[in-house]
Amino acid sequence: MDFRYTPEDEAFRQEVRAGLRAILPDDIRERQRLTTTMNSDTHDQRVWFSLLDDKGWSVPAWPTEYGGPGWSAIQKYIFEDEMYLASAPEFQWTGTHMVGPVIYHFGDDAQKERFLPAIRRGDHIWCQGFSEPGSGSDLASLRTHAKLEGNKYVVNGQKIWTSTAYEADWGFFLVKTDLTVKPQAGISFLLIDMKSPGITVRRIPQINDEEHLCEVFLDNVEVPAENLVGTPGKGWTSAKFLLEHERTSSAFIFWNKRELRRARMIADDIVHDGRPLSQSPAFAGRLARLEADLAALEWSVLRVLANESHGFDASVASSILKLRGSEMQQATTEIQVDLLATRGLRAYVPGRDQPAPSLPDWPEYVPGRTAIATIMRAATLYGGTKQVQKNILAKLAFGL
Amino acid sequence: MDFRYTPEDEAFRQEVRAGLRAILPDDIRERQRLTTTMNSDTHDQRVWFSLLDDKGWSVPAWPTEYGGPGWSAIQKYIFEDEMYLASAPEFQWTGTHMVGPVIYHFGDDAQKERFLPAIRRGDHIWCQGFSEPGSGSDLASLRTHAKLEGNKYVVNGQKIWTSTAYEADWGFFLVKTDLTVKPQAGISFLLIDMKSPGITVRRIPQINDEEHLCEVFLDNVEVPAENLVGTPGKGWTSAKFLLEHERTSSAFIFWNKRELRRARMIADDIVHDGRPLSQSPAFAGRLARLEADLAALEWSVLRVLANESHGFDASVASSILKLRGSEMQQATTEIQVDLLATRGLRAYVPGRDQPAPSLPDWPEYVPGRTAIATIMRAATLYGGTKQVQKNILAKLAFGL
Amino acid sequence: MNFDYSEMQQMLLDSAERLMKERGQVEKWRERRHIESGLDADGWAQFAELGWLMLPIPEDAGGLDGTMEDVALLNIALGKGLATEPYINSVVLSAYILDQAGGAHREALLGGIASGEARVALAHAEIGDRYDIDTPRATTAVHDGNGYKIDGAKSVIFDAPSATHFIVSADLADAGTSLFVVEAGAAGLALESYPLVDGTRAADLRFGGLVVDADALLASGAQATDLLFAATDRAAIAAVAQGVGSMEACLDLCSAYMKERKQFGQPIGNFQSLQHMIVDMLVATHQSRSALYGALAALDGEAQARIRAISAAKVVMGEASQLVMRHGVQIHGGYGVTDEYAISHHYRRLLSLEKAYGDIEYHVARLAAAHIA
Amino acid sequence: MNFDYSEMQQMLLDSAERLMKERGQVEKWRERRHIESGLDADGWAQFAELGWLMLPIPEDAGGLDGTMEDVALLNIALGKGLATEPYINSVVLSAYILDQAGGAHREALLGGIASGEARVALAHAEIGDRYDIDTPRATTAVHDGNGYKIDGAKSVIFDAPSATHFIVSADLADAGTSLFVVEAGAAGLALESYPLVDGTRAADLRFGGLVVDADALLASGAQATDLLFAATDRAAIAAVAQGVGSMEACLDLCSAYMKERKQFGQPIGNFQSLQHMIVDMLVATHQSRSALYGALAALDGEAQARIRAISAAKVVMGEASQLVMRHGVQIHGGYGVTDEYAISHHYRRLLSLEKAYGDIEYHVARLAAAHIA
Repeated sequence: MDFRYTPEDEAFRQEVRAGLRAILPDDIRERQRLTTTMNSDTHDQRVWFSLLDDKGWSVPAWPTEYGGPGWSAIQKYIFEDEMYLASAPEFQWTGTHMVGPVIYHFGDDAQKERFLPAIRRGDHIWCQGFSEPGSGSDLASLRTHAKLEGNKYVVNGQKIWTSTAYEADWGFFLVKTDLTVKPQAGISFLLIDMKSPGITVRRIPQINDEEHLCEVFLDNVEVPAENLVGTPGKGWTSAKFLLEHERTSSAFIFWNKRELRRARMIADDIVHDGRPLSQSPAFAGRLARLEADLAALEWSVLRVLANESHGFDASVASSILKLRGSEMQQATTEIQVDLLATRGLRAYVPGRDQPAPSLPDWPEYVPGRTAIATIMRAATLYGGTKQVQKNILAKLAFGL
Repeated sequence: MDFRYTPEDEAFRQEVRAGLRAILPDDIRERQRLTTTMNSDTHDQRVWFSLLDDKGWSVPAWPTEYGGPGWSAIQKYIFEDEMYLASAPEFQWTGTHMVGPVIYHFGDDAQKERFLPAIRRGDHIWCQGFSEPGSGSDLASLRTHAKLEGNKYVVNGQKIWTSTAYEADWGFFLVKTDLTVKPQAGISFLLIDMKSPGITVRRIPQINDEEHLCEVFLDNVEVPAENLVGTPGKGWTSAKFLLEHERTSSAFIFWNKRELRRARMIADDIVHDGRPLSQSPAFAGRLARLEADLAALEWSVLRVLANESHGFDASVASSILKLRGSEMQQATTEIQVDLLATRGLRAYVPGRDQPAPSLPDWPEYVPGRTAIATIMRAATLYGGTKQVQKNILAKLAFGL
Repeated sequence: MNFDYSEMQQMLLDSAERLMKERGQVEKWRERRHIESGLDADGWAQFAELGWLMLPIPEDAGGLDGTMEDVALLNIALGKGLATEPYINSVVLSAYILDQAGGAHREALLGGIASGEARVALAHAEIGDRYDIDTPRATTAVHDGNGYKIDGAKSVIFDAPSATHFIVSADLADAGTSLFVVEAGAAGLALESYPLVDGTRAADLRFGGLVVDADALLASGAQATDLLFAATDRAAIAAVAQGVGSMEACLDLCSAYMKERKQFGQPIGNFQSLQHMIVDMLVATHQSRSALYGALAALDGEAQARIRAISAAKVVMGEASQLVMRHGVQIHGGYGVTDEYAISHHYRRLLSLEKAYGDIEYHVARLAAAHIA
Repeated sequence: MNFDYSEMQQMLLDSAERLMKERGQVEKWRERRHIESGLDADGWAQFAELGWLMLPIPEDAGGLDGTMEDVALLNIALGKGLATEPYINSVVLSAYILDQAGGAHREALLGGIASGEARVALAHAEIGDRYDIDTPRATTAVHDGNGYKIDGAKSVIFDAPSATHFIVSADLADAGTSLFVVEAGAAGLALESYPLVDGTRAADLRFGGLVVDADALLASGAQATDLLFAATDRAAIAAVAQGVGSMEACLDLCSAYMKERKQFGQPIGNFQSLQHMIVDMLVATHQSRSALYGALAALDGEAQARIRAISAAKVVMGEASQLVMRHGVQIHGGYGVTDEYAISHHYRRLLSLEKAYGDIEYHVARLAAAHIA
């Protein structure tokens, strides 16, 4: 047991820090620093990915044969930590963390050549088509159907909660290709060009005035059969791989650390009764507790990354990350709203051209805080609600 | 709508206050004020009941024909409030609040004459024999059996969680008198002299070093048939009546107010960093929140007492009292433990002859705080666990 | 002690429930919030017609002289129906100040409020405030001829865009904090308006050499701050009432959704975890209504008891609202975070009600301080 | 970064789990706690035999020179087995002070601790303290011939009844807080002993003209308080470790009970509400172990980071322990509040561990203050 970073780790951190500082454009960094939306600006993401790719850093988790840098788990951790510290745009996960790994793990050579470089360079923005109106936490009840006709599938159905669908180039979909077998068996994993005729995207107005979530209607959409990844009817395996492959990302540890830093910054900035709110006992106590909880979460992440071996079930540990990570996303942003008091009630239509507030008591950090905190309620909903996660944990950990 | 006490209410309060002050013996009051156990001293209870009965105040909730004073609901509320403020011994509920009302509601004249005056005077301490080892929250699965042989029942079985059984004069028991019908239908309500041959009482050592809870073993206990209250096989009705009859007592509102007063007194008394803990922000905040919660609970009690009529379901409201009341019993005593820091870890074998601590930093309020806070975990267990209560409420309030 | 509704209260409630049911539908609410001033003129006229705007106004000023109990009951209904009209600010808070302060404007303005023609917003909060009431104001008033000249700025003034008048607090040399009536269109007053998350509107105000007559002065010094405290307490009670109504609506929404929505082949209402969540919501909501009654009982009593009861109610409602709105969305799954489901609008309204007239932290601190004082 | 056990750690753990399994049975525990001094001599001899008492002692003083990671692992096992021996106070806390302070007693006392003959308890806390470390002591020491004379009192000194020696803090004129070694049987020292809820023993100490030699002085002033801070931090880490072990045991107890206990015709483990409760316990326990690792990582690092990490771990463990012990009893129903079920003993032990070496409030405040400093 040794819980310290090695000197090599520390040197790597310095190298990454300097490298990121050198290539991150100022305007992109500033937009990210002042973001008022949950997701980074899509244009910035594309630009940033190509810059990262020039350095060979855009897909840290991929095997080297597909362009990954060959870093250790701890190095990848340090890299992501530094990305957030640098205010770099966030990864568009759907490509690098979700469909990419499925393609290099289950795809054929043609699919790998066609899709992986474009993901690595940020050329393609991807969206995920899993959930349907009737099946939120219950994926086995999917109804979207892809019928093989010659060398193409004809897809009909409807997806929901498809983030970014309105500006995505490609989507990966779970579709039923076989209606004759039991629910989970007939599902396939299909890549669909979002510009295909027959696709209609409806942006869903959200609780926080964003419209990032979408409904996707598929009406006789023709998809080349070569776009099916893996074995037909085994899409469930790919989906499970994808959901379980990133064991620590659902902790949102870097995101949470950034938001707690932001909360502390806000608490330092707002002065009342002659002292910053960070020194008022109520907020100082809340911040301290959040820091303690986050320290625990960070070490829970490191335990999984470092492959702790004794009496340790990595599936249980990563389910815990998902649960606590989502709760911390809510807690670290809720305190920001509370710090702002009535100023936090101001509604901003989020977006790139957000006007700056004009009076001196509207500092740059105000816009976006409440919108992001509010949409964070979704953190305990997507990817299986918190209640479903607990059911799973009861079974996994205790056989209940 | 008028939420104020009337001048008559206020006058009644003064009358009760003066009356109690006049009759409550100093030594009994002091023992109650410094109590280190959950239940008041049994001897003090007996004495105090006879004194109260002299004044006609020992059974405020009973109809006047059985010796009740004929007070309104609000007057009864004021009376109990004053009882706690006066540090009077607590009521032995089993007699006055439980079996008494069952007897005057379901019993025959002989039973009324025999038992009610003794309860009113405090001559008889009663215990309750409902739960069994295999049926905690699930009363329908009772197994204790009473077989009618001539003019007596022969009882065999086992009860558990029978508080005070070791010093009770009488017990009221739920027993199966008919094994041929479905579970709830064959249950009868039987009064048993606790000195009957065949009864063995085992005191259960508790988490807080008390031994107040008991197991009662019944081995061919002979009980006169005349001790069965109500219709044979309809004991369930009496039990339900008993459990629902006191709609507000499970809020423990006076108890909770007393314990919050005690917490505040302790917080005022302990000085650290040059100020009483009641002024340290962390404890001041906790005390304020408890006060807010308790104010809400008190008004929830008053709403039930005053028979609020519009859009108001009294069963739902009193289930809420039970839930919140028990949580508040835990919260108001936990803060006392936290206030005491390491001093709260000292174990006292509770009892009447508790030695006073000797050093000046062991004030009289230290003994008993942790013992009582610890046994308070039972508050969300007895009378149906918190989880069972919530199941019931989901059904009652929402039909779920 | 009597918890039942009087005949008048029952009539009030019946009318409120009828109107709110019609107006409170989420589609209508979603349209209404795009009105630039934040005020639906037709709706406000209906409020006037039904007598709601004259409810707490004294009889001698053309009102109904209703009690705070009446006001609270109405506001429960308004909260249930997601009403975002400036009822609390104008009819509860400002009308109370105008009534108590007396003076030249009293009758006309109260009459205007009662008829619906006037809407008065309190412009007290300033940059750097955090629910401050008696800290000195940076906005200044100086004697100017027969009247006063006001300079300064105000921050996050609720309902300002639809207000016809403001009650402006300013520091007046030798007199301390003073309250002035200012017309919305007055020269030297500039508004920067913006929407709030709950669909209401607020504004930042700037005063640049704004001149008012001598009779615009309502109160000064201790009288002014006492009035502000008392009026804000009434507003807090009304906000608690709206919160209770909104939470009661959330219970209905969630109960219905739990019965209708199916997952894993059964209504989600069958799952014990969700049952316990809605029960926790019920308990919190019930306690909030009880705490509201406690606040009403203490309103005219001894000062420390009043402060404690009102802050207790705001704390209980604030904590309850956070639980109810969060559980409410969670029960609705993904639909809960869309603008299309009513629960998300109650979420935003409850967020706002928790923060209005003192948030949880403020009232916890005030309640704690009431023990030290 | 490496989270796996070394060979030595694995051996340590194996031996600990074997012994604790045997000793940790609730019946044995219930007997053990009636020993008047709080110390089971046979058990302590076994601790010595297995080398546990020499684990953190430096090699030159007859120890194994183990790391805090080793100590933490052992303490997890001790917590799991409900060990109430004075391990933390004597072997972790006091041994650290004796080692770092050096001086005449170092070798003998450390050797004694390692062999099991000596048990040293820190006697620092006084009337009116609340985990104070660097506030001036009311207990005084004055020069007396070649040595010192000590007068005063100490309050709630853990493990005092079984201690052979004390490290006593006292105010020494001109030198500030100073630490002295005092033998348990010394003239002028009186103990009032009592049991704690977790079955351990503590005492109040009175010093009436107690005289020690010159070489009893271990450290003074800043050196003394620095030592106290550092040693208490190590004790806090060990307490967190015991808490983690105890909570892990609670999970096992509850999981087994949920499978075995039937209500309403089925194992209570079928009920979703109880499933979610045990999952919450699991999450809290897991986070506590993670926070413990974080504290270990920061122990030898920069001062503010160390304080933050250790206080964070104590806060996370403290909060977790409250949840775990309360849920643990609740899951057990009525049996949970009896002395006969192991869960109730873990309840009391966790209560004690939360309060030892700084409770939640203390560490929240310390963590918050570390940002201001």
